[in-house]
Amino acid sequence: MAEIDMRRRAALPADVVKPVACDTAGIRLKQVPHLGKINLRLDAGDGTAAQALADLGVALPTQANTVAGGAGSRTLWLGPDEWLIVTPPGGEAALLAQATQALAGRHIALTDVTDNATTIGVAGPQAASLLAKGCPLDLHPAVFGLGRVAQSLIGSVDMILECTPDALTPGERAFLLHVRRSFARHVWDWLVDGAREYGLTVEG
Amino acid sequence: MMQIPCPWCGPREQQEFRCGGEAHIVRPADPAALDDAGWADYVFMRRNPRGIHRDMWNHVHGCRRWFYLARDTVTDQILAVYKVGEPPPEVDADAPGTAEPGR
Amino acid sequence: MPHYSIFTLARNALTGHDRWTEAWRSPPLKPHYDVVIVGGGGHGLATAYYLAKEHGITNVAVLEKGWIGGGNTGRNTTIVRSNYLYDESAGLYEHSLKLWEGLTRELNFNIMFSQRGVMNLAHDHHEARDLKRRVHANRLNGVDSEWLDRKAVLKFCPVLNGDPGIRYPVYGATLQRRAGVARHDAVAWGYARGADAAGVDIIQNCEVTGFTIDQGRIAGVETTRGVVKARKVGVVVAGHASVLAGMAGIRLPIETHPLQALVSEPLKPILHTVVMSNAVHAYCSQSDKGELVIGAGSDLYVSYAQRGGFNVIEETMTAIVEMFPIFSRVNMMRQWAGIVDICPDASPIIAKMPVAGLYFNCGWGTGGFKATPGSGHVFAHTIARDEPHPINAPFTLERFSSGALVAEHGAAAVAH
Amino acid sequence: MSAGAQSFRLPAGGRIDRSSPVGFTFDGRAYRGYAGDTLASALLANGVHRVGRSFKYHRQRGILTAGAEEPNALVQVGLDRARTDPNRRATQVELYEGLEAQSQNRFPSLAFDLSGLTDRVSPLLPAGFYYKTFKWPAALWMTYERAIRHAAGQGRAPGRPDPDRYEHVHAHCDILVAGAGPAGLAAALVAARSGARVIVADEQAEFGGSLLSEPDGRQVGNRPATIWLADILAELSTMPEVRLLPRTTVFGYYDHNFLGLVERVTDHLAPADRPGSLPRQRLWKVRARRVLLATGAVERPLVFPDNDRPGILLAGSARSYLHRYAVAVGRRVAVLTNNDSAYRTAIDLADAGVEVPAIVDIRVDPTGPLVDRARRLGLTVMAGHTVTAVAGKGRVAGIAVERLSPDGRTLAPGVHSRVDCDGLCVSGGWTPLVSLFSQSRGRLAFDGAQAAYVPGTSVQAEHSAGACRGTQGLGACIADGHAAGMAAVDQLGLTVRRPADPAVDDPEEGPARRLWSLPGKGSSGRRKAFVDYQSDVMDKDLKLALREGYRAIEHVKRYTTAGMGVDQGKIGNMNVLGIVAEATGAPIPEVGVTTFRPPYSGVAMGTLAGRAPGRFLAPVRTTPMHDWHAANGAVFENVGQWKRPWYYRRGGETMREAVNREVAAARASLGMLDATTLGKIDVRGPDAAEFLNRVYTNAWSKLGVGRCRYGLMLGEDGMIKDDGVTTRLAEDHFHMTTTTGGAAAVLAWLEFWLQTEWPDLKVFLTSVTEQWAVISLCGPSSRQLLWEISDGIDLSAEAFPHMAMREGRVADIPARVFRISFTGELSYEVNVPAAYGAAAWEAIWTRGRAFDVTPYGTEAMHVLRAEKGFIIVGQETDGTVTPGDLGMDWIVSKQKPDFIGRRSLFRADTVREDRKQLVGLLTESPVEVLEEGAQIIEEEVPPAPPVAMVGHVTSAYHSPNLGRSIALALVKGGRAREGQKLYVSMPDRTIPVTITSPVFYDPEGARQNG
Ligand SMILES: Cc1cc2nc3c(=O)[nH]c(=O)nc-3n(C[C@H](O)[C@H](O)[C@H](O)COP(=O)(O)OP(=O)(O)OC[C@H]3O[C@@H](n4cnc5c(N)ncnc54)[C@H](O)[C@@H]3O)c2cc1C
Ligand SMILES: NC(=O)c1ccc[n+]([C@@H]2O[C@H](COP(=O)([O-])OP(=O)(O)OC[C@H]3O[C@@H](n4cnc5c(N)ncnc54)[C@H](O)[C@@H]3O)[C@@H](O)[C@H]2O)c1
Ligand SMILES: Cc1cc2nc3c(=O)[nH]c(=O)nc-3n(C[C@H](O)[C@H](O)[C@H](O)COP(=O)(O)O)c2cc1C
Ligand SMILES: [Zn+2]
Repeated sequence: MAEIDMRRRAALPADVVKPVACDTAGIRLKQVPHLGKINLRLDAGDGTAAQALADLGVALPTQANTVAGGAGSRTLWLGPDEWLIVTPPGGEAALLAQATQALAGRHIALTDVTDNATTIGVAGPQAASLLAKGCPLDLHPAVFGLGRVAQSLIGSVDMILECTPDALTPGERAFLLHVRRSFARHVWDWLVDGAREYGLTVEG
Repeated sequence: MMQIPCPWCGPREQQEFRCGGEAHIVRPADPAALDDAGWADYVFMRRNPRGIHRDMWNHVHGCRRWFYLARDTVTDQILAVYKVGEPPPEVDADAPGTAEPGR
Repeated sequence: MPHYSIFTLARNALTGHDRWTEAWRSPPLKPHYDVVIVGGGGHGLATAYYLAKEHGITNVAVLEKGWIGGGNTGRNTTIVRSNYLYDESAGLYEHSLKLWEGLTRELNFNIMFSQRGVMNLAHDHHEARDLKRRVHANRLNGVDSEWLDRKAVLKFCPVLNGDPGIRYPVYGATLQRRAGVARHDAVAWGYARGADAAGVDIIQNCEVTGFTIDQGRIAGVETTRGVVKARKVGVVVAGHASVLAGMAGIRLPIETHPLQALVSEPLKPILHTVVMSNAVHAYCSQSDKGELVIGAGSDLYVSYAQRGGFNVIEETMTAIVEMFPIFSRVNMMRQWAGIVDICPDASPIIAKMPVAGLYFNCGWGTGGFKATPGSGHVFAHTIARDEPHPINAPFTLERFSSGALVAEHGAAAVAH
Repeated sequence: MSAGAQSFRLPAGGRIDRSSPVGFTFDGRAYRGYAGDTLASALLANGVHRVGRSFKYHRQRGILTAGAEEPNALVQVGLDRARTDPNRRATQVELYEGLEAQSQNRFPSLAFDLSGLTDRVSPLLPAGFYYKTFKWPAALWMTYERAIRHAAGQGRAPGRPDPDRYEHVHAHCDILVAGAGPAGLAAALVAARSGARVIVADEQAEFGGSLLSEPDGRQVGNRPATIWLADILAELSTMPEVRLLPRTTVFGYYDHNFLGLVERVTDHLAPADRPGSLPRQRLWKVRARRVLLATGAVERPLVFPDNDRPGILLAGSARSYLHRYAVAVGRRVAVLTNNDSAYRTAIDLADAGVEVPAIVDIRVDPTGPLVDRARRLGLTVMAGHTVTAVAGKGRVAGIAVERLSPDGRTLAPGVHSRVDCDGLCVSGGWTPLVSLFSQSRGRLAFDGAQAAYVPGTSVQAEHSAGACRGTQGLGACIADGHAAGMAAVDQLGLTVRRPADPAVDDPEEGPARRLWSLPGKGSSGRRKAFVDYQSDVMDKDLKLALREGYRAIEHVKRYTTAGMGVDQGKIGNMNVLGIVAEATGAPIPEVGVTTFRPPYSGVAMGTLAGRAPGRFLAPVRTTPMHDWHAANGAVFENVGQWKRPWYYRRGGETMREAVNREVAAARASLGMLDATTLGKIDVRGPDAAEFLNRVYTNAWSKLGVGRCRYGLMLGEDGMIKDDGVTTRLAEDHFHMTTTTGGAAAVLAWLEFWLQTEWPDLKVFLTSVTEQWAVISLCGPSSRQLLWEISDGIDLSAEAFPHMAMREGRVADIPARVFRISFTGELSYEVNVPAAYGAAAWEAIWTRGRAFDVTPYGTEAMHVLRAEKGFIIVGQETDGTVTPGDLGMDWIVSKQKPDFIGRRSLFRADTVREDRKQLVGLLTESPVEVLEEGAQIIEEEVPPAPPVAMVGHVTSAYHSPNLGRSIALALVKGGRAREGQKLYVSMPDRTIPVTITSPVFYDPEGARQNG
């Protein structure tokens, strides 16, 4: 993993993401700052492009609202010709360069959007209930289970919602909300406020 | 409030979409050749039917794709959904439409 | 027609109110009229009234597909004002407002026009700039209008949220004191009664299904109750304008959208003026019966369903609770929708059509109730003389070709 | 009777918890009830019937029902100024310790109400009286109106903002069951066993519906009804896919099976026991694949003189009070009915030891098992009789009973008997609750036998079951629930075994007699027989409306206001239809029905608003440098949802002083502005330049790589939509900027053109608005500063000219630097990845101190650009302005055959010479700053209105650089008027102004190009 330049600041400052502990918390919130993000636009029918990306370890999900890939980078389906490649922090630059080269000559757009959005993690037994307060998606596990992603709303704010395994409780779901940077504070405050009835842990 | 079947993402709540008005209004190939009235017909005049309307919708808070609906403006039942470039399907106003939301 | 007054009311009380006669007749449909008015909303009925009263044309029928006043006239939030930006609109709405001021007595029917003032809120200096532009224009056009600063606004309407720390705090407002609200149904009934007394036939449950056009000239209308001949036909059907225009082969720049409104349960008097806000997007007054009458937004898709989406209600309630936090625990009692005919420039069309003898009055969108008397008055003139009154001359269909729009989006932004 | 006596409470039975006594007050008096009571049942237990005054005539009113349909017993609950709820139905308010309730619409007290006089003059106040009077003198109308308003209305709005919290939640399910009576529960059981995702909602505290009002002996199958109920609830509550929502009203059935539910989470708890973490109420926004309506039926009153007296209750409700709450509604209770169901009440009352002096049955010859049972109990059945008068204004003291003529329209001659009683139970039959069905757009069918509307053809994916479908009898309702559940499950493609329908003993009921309005004695003027209690509408009002030509049922409703009260006609509407039909001689179905609309019953506006008002009204968007601004004196302004520094206040400066300082500094040495909020779109693809050609008015093909160009976008109507600078990053790659407010709309609009009109163009758009933080450096020292802190950029004027872009490092951060200027100064916009925004800003700030760097806000930016005559979209433009109007013909390509909006520029009106054009204005006095929005006229002394206006002021500032005020304006034929004198009209004076060029400062552009 590349070093993160200390001058880079997370969208949510430390005085907002103050650690809070609660033994019976229904909700665990955290900020996941600086995830690398590359927006990819590409004709979905271009199989050779998919192969070229696969050679770089980038999987390209073609099924709507799914995520492919894993530890290195994962790719979120955003639309029929649009994906979001998410890398560990600092991983975006190298991948962007490689991918640009691998896809050279094609009509594509690879855009570094690492700083365009930040990511908020929502976990805990009441995570789906909390999201349901502002998200119109059906979050039932049979509908929105592991490996699912959707672009939707949280309150009045756009988000990309990803379902991931809960790091603490094996077998449970957790969620990642990718929201645009300028909205992060609003969404965070909204989540904290909405978590009141469930009890809240904030992971620093 | 409608539930709109995005042809890419599946059925989603209406809040995620924005309506773009009447579909299939073709931009004149040579606007300069039109008189003022002909141009106004393109810019301003609308069918605005009571009955089956084909309108454009954008999944603004989702996949950002534009697509088309055939919708009965009397009942707001959605009779067909299709993508840009697909031929507009024939629809029947008496079809059951979207009485039952999908998942 | 029985005269209405406290004396006739008292006299009738003695006989158990058994002797009142009908406010308007239900005559049989005649095969021929000089003028047929399609649409028995406020505008259509007012048109018929003024045709008879001002132009001596009494062989007139108003054809209404349902019951009179059942369209937007019966569904609106009844705000009446004339503080529009452009000269053309100010002329039209002020003409109307002057008629409102004498209407109860003119019609001998209390339309309960309550000049309690209408405030348009500004929440920052950008909004203030646009609103002040309107105030200045109003003054020069002879329309009463004033600017209130924040303090004056909160004094005039103390139940408003005066917290300076909120997202969109009150910055100032325009106030038109002569503006207010009226009893919507009474307007339709009062005009119907007046028109009927002058000889106009009001025919309900009679839907116009087509026009008879003879060599480019109107000859009559087809209806669900048979064909009716007429040399002139005036169409005032609001949300259905495009449908009727289509029957005559005319295309209009109009889209029909649901516009919703709601009322709360009745409260003792608490809100004494009309408050509108663009930024927070809602408007509110209190009816004489005590309900808060609240205007919601319009849905952005074409619909004739008279329903609209629940999300609009949610947004409106958010706005109302933000502006009036003390109304939070008050119950909504009923919500409904009308379907409004929206023109691209938020101004109406009151004009001759390409078919001789055919006249359309439409495009009032979210704000035509206030125009009812003025619109009927100038439309009657247009029909009687076959030429527009100077006041409605700018409101042609041709303006969409020439580009001479009357862009009142700013003055009409929140529905009203 | 002493407070706390509960002297009408039966010694045993009921579902109340006698071990939990609860104290409460009504109109200041203390009473006691039990947990499990409603306010209504507790008041009745204490013998209190009179609880309110009616809307129009201020008549004393009591408790009529036991549920949501209650039209009379509206009370104000909670006396706290902030937490007080108007118009709450006492029948639905659950009792809690310390509850304070008050009667409404009376002054000074419930017993003595000054407005009670209106009842005496009621002959003067028939339906619609106000249309006929208050017309003279016109000037007094507003005074009359005030009096009308004060007499009307009911409860009082709180005096202070609502401190409570409301939540919204989205929910999705396979089957939503509305109503948990026997039918709903039977259906829910089937649905749940199929594995479907089920939500069951009932507005009451306890599930069970009418079963809760059945006597102890009631059996379902081989079990007591209570056990049957408990078993089902036990099974449902263990199923993971089933959500049970008590205290939850399904209030609205909208399109595509979307339903609104309101859950009352803490209302039933004493204020001290309400957990602060919980919302007061929760709005459930449910999307259901199938909906199962099992909302039951409500009883109808009969329309007879004085039918609104306190002490008169609906028969079924009296039975609820008896069995569910163990309350007798009187000691001597008579019954008036047109059907058999009220006999149950008579029988059960008698069984409970209440005296039942008479069952007045308007039917001539009632027969059947229930009638027989009553007779066997020795109850007097007065067949063919009716009640013609009720004694006792505050509480029934007796009734006058007379024989009906054979046709029931008049009274038969004969003796009139008086029956002493302190209560009267009435039944006019049952009305299925079809509100939700009808809201769903389903078409109603008229059931002649029950004289009621029942669900006919469904339109949405919905089923009705039980009493709301007109099904009678408990056993039949349960079977109906099973059947509807099976049908719903089947439609979902699931399977389940149908439970056996339990055997239930439902005595057969004979036919009812329909007399919509019962005759009385005396003059019709004094007779008061109410149809709609809530709106104080009498049968004679309906007839008056018909007589006056208000014949359409919608006219009858609006003229009389029948059905327009808080209960929305639940109680009265069917009687209205019957009376209108009878009066007009038309069959009921021809009369039609008025439209059912949401909500089924009132929903607090705060619940509908949820958490959105206040803090979460609209997102506050901030830039990465926001905290620095806040710490350094910034005063913010709203620009769209963004907060932008408006100006930075130093020490005790006024805004004017601060702005002057910032403006001067930006031209004297160095200013820095946070320009992050501008919209930014990455445009990529081989057809990118062609795309820009089509959406901008000017030409883009020849723009060199690394060069920037200003562009205007028009709508198809030819009017300016947005503007911004776009830069060519590579042959096929552009970086576009938009206005802050227009960012999202422009992107959506561009996507629209690409996707629907020009899908053949190979262009991809990606929003990068927030990827970049932007710091605008402005002033003669900006180059020097950049030179000091940047790497890899040749800043010389030749290598890096105006309208060019270079990449390099600034403060050792990767950056794109655009040499563009919105101020007319030498100026650079430094773009760095947003995470570096704060670091870059701070670095520039630190290094800039040597150049006396001054952060400036949007106000200074506006002054600077106005000095240069640069426009702001939305300030100089308002959707009616073309490029030509702004004197910007230079940006409209003459070569390109087409671009969006081009054709509109050649219309008759857009080519007029006298259109409003952008000009500058100078006042005579240099210190006079014009008011933005002020109108411009030609006369120094304005004539009487209407005064011709030739233009208006769009921008006006004090310009410290020019040492005077400046203004921009749109003036008719303005360009040809340069040098002319015009007048700005203010309320109290006119201000002479001279028309000038809109460019006040450095017209040659030497400073920005240098
Ligand atoms: C929720 C809402 C709030 C509003 N608030 C305000 C406000 O506060 N202030 C304001 O000034 N305006 C307001 N308006 C707008 C205002 O209601 C309308 O502009 C105005 O009432 C239109 O009157 P009308 O007579 O033209 O139309 P309508 O009253 O709609 O009358 C048209 C009539 O034509 C009939 N018709 C249609 N087709 C046919 C046919 N084929 N044959 C025969 N008859 C036909 C219809 O049945 C209808 O009765 C509001 C509108 C709504 C819906
Ligand atoms: N003639 C009579 O005596 C008579 C008449 C009608 C019904 N009944 C009896 O009543 C029973 C009917 O059973 P059922 O299950 O059909 O009805 P029910 O009245 O037992 O249950 C309906 C339930 O729906 C709830 N409800 C109504 N509207 C609601 C809404 N909008 N949101 C949430 N909850 C709502 C009510 O609170 C109630 O609990 C049968 O036993 C029947 O015999 C008897
Ligand atoms: C100004 C105004 C006030 C209203 N007040 C009430 C009211 O007090 N009670 C009520 O039930 N409906 C009220 N309504 C709504 C009507 O009942 C009805 O919903 C509306 O006219 C639309 O008709 P529809 O719902 O029958 O389609 C009011 C409507 C308007 C326009
Ligand atoms: Zn989509």
